[in-house]
Amino acid sequence: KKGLRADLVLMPKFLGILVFDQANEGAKEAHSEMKNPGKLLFLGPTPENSVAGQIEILTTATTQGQDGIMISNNAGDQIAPAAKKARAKGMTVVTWDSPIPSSDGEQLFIAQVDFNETGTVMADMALNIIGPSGGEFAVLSASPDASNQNAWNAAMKEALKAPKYSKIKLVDLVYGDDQSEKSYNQALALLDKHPNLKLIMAPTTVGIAAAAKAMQDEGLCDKVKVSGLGLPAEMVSYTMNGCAPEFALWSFVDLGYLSYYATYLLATNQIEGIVGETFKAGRMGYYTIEKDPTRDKGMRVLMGPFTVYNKGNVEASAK
Amino acid sequence: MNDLLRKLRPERLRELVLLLLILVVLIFFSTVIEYYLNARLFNRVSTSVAIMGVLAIGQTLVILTRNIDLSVGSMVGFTAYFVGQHLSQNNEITPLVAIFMAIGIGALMGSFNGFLVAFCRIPAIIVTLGTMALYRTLLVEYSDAQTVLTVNLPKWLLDLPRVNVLSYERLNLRLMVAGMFVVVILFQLILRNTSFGRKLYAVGSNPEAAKNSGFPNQKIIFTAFVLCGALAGLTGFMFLARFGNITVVAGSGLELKSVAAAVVGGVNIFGGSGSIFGAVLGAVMIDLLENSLIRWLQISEFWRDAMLGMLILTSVATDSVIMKHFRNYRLKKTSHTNS
Amino acid sequence: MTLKTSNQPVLEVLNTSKRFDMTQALEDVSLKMYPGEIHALVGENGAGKSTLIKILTGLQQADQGELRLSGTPVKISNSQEAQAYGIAAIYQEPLLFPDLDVAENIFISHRDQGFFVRWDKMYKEAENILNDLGVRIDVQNSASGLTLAAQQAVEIAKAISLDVRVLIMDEPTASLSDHEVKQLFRTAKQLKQEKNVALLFISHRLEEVFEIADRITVLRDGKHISTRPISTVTKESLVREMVGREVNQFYATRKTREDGKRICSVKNLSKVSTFSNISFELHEGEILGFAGLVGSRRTDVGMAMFGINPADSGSIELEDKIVKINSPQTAKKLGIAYMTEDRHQLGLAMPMSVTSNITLPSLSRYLSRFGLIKREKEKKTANEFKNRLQIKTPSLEQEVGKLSGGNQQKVMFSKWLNTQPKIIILDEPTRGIDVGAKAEVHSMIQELAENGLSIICISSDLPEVLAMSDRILIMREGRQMGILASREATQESVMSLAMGQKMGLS
Amino acid sequence: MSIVLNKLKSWEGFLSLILISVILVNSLNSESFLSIDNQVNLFELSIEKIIVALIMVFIILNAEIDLSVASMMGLSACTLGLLVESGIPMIPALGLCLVIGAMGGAFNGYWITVFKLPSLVVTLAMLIGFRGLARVLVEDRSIRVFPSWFESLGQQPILGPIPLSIIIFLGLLILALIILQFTGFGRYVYIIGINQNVALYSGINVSRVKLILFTASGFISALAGILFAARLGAVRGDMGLSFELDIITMVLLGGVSIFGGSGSIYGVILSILIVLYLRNGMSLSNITGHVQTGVIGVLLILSVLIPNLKKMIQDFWNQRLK
Ligand SMILES: Nc1ncnc2c1ncn2[C@@H]1O[C@H](COP(=O)(O)OP(=O)(O)OP(=O)(O)O)[C@@H](O)[C@H]1O
Ligand SMILES: Nc1ncnc2c1ncn2[C@@H]1O[C@H](COP(=O)(O)OP(=O)(O)OP(=O)(O)O)[C@@H](O)[C@H]1O
Ligand SMILES: [Mg+2]
Ligand SMILES: [Mg+2]
Repeated sequence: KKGLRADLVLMPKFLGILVFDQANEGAKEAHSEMKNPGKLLFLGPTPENSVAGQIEILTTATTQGQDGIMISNNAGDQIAPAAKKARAKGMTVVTWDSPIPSSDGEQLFIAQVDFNETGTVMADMALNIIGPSGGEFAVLSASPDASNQNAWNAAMKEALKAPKYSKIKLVDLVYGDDQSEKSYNQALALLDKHPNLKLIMAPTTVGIAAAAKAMQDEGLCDKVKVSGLGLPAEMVSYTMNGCAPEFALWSFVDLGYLSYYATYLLATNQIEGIVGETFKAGRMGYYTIEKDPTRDKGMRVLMGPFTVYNKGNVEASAK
Repeated sequence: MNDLLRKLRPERLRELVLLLLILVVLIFFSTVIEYYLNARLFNRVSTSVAIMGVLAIGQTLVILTRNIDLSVGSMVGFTAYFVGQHLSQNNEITPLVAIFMAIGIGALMGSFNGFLVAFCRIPAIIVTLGTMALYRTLLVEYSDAQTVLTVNLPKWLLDLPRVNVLSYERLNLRLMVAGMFVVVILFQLILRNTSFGRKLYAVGSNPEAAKNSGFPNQKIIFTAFVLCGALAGLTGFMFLARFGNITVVAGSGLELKSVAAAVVGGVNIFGGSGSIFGAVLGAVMIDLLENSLIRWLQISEFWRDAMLGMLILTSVATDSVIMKHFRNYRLKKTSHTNS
Repeated sequence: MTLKTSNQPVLEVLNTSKRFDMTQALEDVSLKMYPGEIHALVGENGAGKSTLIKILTGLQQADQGELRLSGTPVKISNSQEAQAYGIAAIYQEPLLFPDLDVAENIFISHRDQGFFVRWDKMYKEAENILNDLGVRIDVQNSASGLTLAAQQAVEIAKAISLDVRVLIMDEPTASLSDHEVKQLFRTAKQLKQEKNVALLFISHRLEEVFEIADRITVLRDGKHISTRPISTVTKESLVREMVGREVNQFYATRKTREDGKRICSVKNLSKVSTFSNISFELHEGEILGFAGLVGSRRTDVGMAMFGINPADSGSIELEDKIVKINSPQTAKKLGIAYMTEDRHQLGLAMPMSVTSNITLPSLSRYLSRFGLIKREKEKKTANEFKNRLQIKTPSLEQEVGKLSGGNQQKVMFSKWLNTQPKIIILDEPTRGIDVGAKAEVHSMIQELAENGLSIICISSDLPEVLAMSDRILIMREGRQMGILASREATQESVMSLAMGQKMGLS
Repeated sequence: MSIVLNKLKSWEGFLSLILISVILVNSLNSESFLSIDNQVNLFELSIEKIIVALIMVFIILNAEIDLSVASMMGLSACTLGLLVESGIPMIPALGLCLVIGAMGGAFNGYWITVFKLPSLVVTLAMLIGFRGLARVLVEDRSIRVFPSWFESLGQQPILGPIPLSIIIFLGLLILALIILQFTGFGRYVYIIGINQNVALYSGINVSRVKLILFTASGFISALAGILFAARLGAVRGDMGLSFELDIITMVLLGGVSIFGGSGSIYGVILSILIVLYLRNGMSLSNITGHVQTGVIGVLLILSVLIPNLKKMIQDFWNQRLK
């Protein structure tokens, strides 16, 4: 049912990252589709103040009496008390992109992809690029505090145990804090540490671009490849010149769109948010709420799937 | 011998001590890290020092006048973004124009800092804490939180970090590093041998005396901030060339790093003493430690920062202890010749 | 001495007044300075001398009045302008650049220095100027370690190296000893005769005034009292005009007294490259003078005994017990007080009130059980000292920095007397104190000694040391040249030791 | 002293004026602003910062600085998490954390007083160092092991609507006021800030005062870290990241001179209120992110600029008149 009023807030990890703006686009699209007379706000903290800022925004939203909030959580379980308070005040709390690990205070998590699947996708890409003869690779992650990153890395390590990956070896895991310069330096350091490195896997859009630039600057694109999760617009040149032959991502526009639908329906009491419930999310079709298999507790809606980008499709998507 | 000692001014001495400590660090790490001492280490450290070094020089100018500039990180970010933005929209802009654009914007922001500090008499730490936030806000507002993409930048800029001036086997002297050397020598000359440079020291050493001597304190401090801003602008340009992707967090954290470099390099945080060479050596020291720790396999990712903090502390402490003894020794030796 | 007073004064101050919120520092003062003349300005502490000078050099602005340079009215709003007009000044408190070396300190404010610094030339010229002044300082060392006297010497060098028409010196001799004073006067006379400079000279040492001045102006309480040629003035009339009453400004001769109990005995005290083998005894109620030229390291001995820069070898015995003094706290506990010569940098917390400064070293006596300060008790003490030492201040809450130099000195005195020490080391105790107050300080020191306090009095004012001390220790370049009892000490005998004739210990 | 007091009064008067206007604008802008809930919340959200700001006043008055406070908060919180996780009972674990905080502070103080290194350098190094240790302790985990009484202590009100942390803050505030205004120690803090050499030459144990201050700073930071852990119920390596600048901003805005020796707690209370209310007001009007920091930055500059304005204009005219 359209036209019901619900004031909603979309909160990214922090402001100033392209993918979150894309998510906002998707949410706005859904907002106008639903003819919601309420407001949709896009509020986020600064990168330096991400954790405390997210908690503050959530608390203020509670005070303001917003009807629902969508959180891409960067504060781990530390946001749980504030989320619980918000729930107690009758607010709808949905997470997207990155969940609350313990799921305390969260009603629903909109998962972009299956976190275990992310592990497999990364492992597959690694195998693809390194080739059957095998070799060493390293992970350049965002920050040790991002729960989605940690989950993916863990999932990949799990996936690598399968026999078909026996020849490729994960030798290091470093963090670039989602800062270009730090990621760049870390990528260079990986080369020095591991002279036989064949691949840098960066499951972060900032990290992958920085690593690709670093390899290009050092003229090492033939020797060390880059892969991971990246934005086509940022990666197109590296894919075309062979620095980053293959990488993956999902659509953040769609993620924002889906998150909005789920949150709006919950906030207007059109769905209850229980396991097994199915709802229609506009142009994206039907989704079902399920128990989140990647966490002990909590429910999720799985968006999926991955798009894997390579020379064939990257230019079209970069537009 | 005594004559030599007499010539060895305290600031020269400190530079020597620092050089010595850097050597110690090199030797230590070469024993614990395989293939440590090679051309790659030099290339790596020199390129990243090129960026930090230029910024540390700017910071030094300001610290010498008994002030501090905490907004340098935001200035670097803003210029990198601004110039990047313009270059991606218009690939025709020539390198020289781009560099001057960067320096000009930096100088503009620096002059705002300088105006508030020198003419409005607001303590520098307050002004620059404020403008640190302000410039970053401007950046976010200006950029609308979008990213400058490497793809859109002109080719000459992307190739810039790879350009060598000199090459010996695999040892490369990159253009950016050479650029830094030019800046270092220029400012060392200015500080040591021009009356403007000496007045910079004087103002920081004793502002009241400088006023009594009729120096234009305000103009000197203002100039220091403008120069610092201009150098931050230049750093921003180098930053853009090196990292390509510029987001709204670009350069944050550089303010403390540049202060650390200056101070490790023996620039007195209370103004009046220190040298450009020292500041650059400080930048080398910190960068070398960081680079080496990253490469040290025994040190996990998590131990690195803890080690870095301790190493900075011990190097500064060692430096100060050695300096104290040296200074006493020098005093003793030279005073003997006197009496 | 011929007075070649040309009819055109080079600098005139007309009807100038200046008020600080509670004090009328200057009231309708006029003064004329002629080229080739040394003009002395005298007056009690707080009479307004320094204020007048600051107005001349643009450091402070007069409330009303006029300045004329060679007859034309000018406005001087900062010292750069003053310099441009050829007016240079040495202020009462030396203000150097501690991080720059001595030579730079001398030359940095030269307007003709040019764009590039010529280091070699600068070092050579600096050495020459200092040699002319009879001071030996390494011009390539930084100015940070210099004693007050050396700083003063550098200030003088700086001022005379400038090409000036008017040179103003605010108590330049306050911390200089005879030797340097002679050199300074020689230079001053040279400037006067050869370059036709007008000099304004301020001093509390009247002998000096009579030695050098051509004319003399007296200020009292901010008012102009008189200006006369020196030949028409006598010491008595001058003092009367300054103080407004009769003062016995001659040193009360020290009563000879039997030796009291031995309080302290110092044996072979040495500090590497500073001083060596200093040995003396100090008795109850005794005044031990320390004489010597500038830089003879008397201050260093004082600081070593107070634990600031402890000696490396030798021993100090207090009441027959060997003590180790390695911090001022220990010294204070042992009953030693040290009053520094540099009240600006080391002596007083200038923005704090008179009261807080007086109680600072003995604050623990004013604390209640929970560490709270007993304000009433504090105020009472401060008031006692204000009356006893006649400190001139509008209120006890006044910032010390706003008192005149002499009154600041009195506050510093109070601060240490209030710790009720057994031994007090006075470093240049009458530095910058006017005649009236000086007599008071002297009788106060005598009285303290009479009451059993042992006093070490470091002073560059030779007549003062001679008159006050029971015995005099003479130092030269860190070595002890001898100890003279007061009856054998004369100006000549002390001077010859200080200049380098060694004699056996007496 | 009366002149000093007058000056302070006018500075604080000025701050009060800003504060009143902020409150007015806020309450007109949003009805929820004045609600007790919001008032408690806005304090609680920054309680750790403002507790540390109290000790920072002492440090800055002393002409020193402590940049390592936020890292110490993180370190103590992580230590607590790790200790509790490894089965040590809550109370001894808390005690141990406070001891570690004090020791960390004393460690800073040691380098500053014994080696005479500038505090900016020492605490800058430990800003990196303590944070590094916190990371070493918990690596990339988030530890969530606290007993429920501890969490509710951090989250639930215990006195009317007021939670424990605010009560602790008020207690510390009163203590700080008394120490600074009425005790000998407070006087020493000021004098050392004005001129350390004068204090030294007066036989005051300057090193001891500094050592006490830095130890206290470590201790209070650890306490703040513990309260932070209780409020959030979980600890991670990045807790309190970059809080130090906010804390120092509050102190400076309160009129404490960065060169030491002048300023008062009253001004800092006002500035804390201004910053918190301003942030809250902006959040309630949905202004977040960099704009918020930008506004605080501008405020910081303006607050010092406006009192200087009169003198500046005079100077300008003097220059012109010549
Ligand atoms: N900045 C100031 N604020 C308030 N009062 C001041 C200030 N400077 C000087 N005074 C007062 O003005 C009067 C004159 O001071 P001034 O320094 O000119 O005396 P002086 O003659 O140089 O004394 P001395 O011989 O002790 O140096 C004194 O009462 C002093 O307390
Ligand atoms: N010829 C000199 N003239 C002036 N200062 C000197 C000279 N030689 C050394 N000095 C400085 O004086 C210091 C030692 O003097 P110290 O203060 O111990 O002696 P003093 O007899 O008390 O001298 P003063 O009269 O200057 O107080 C040295 O540290 C040095 O910087
Ligand atoms: Mg005077
Ligand atoms: Mg002396």
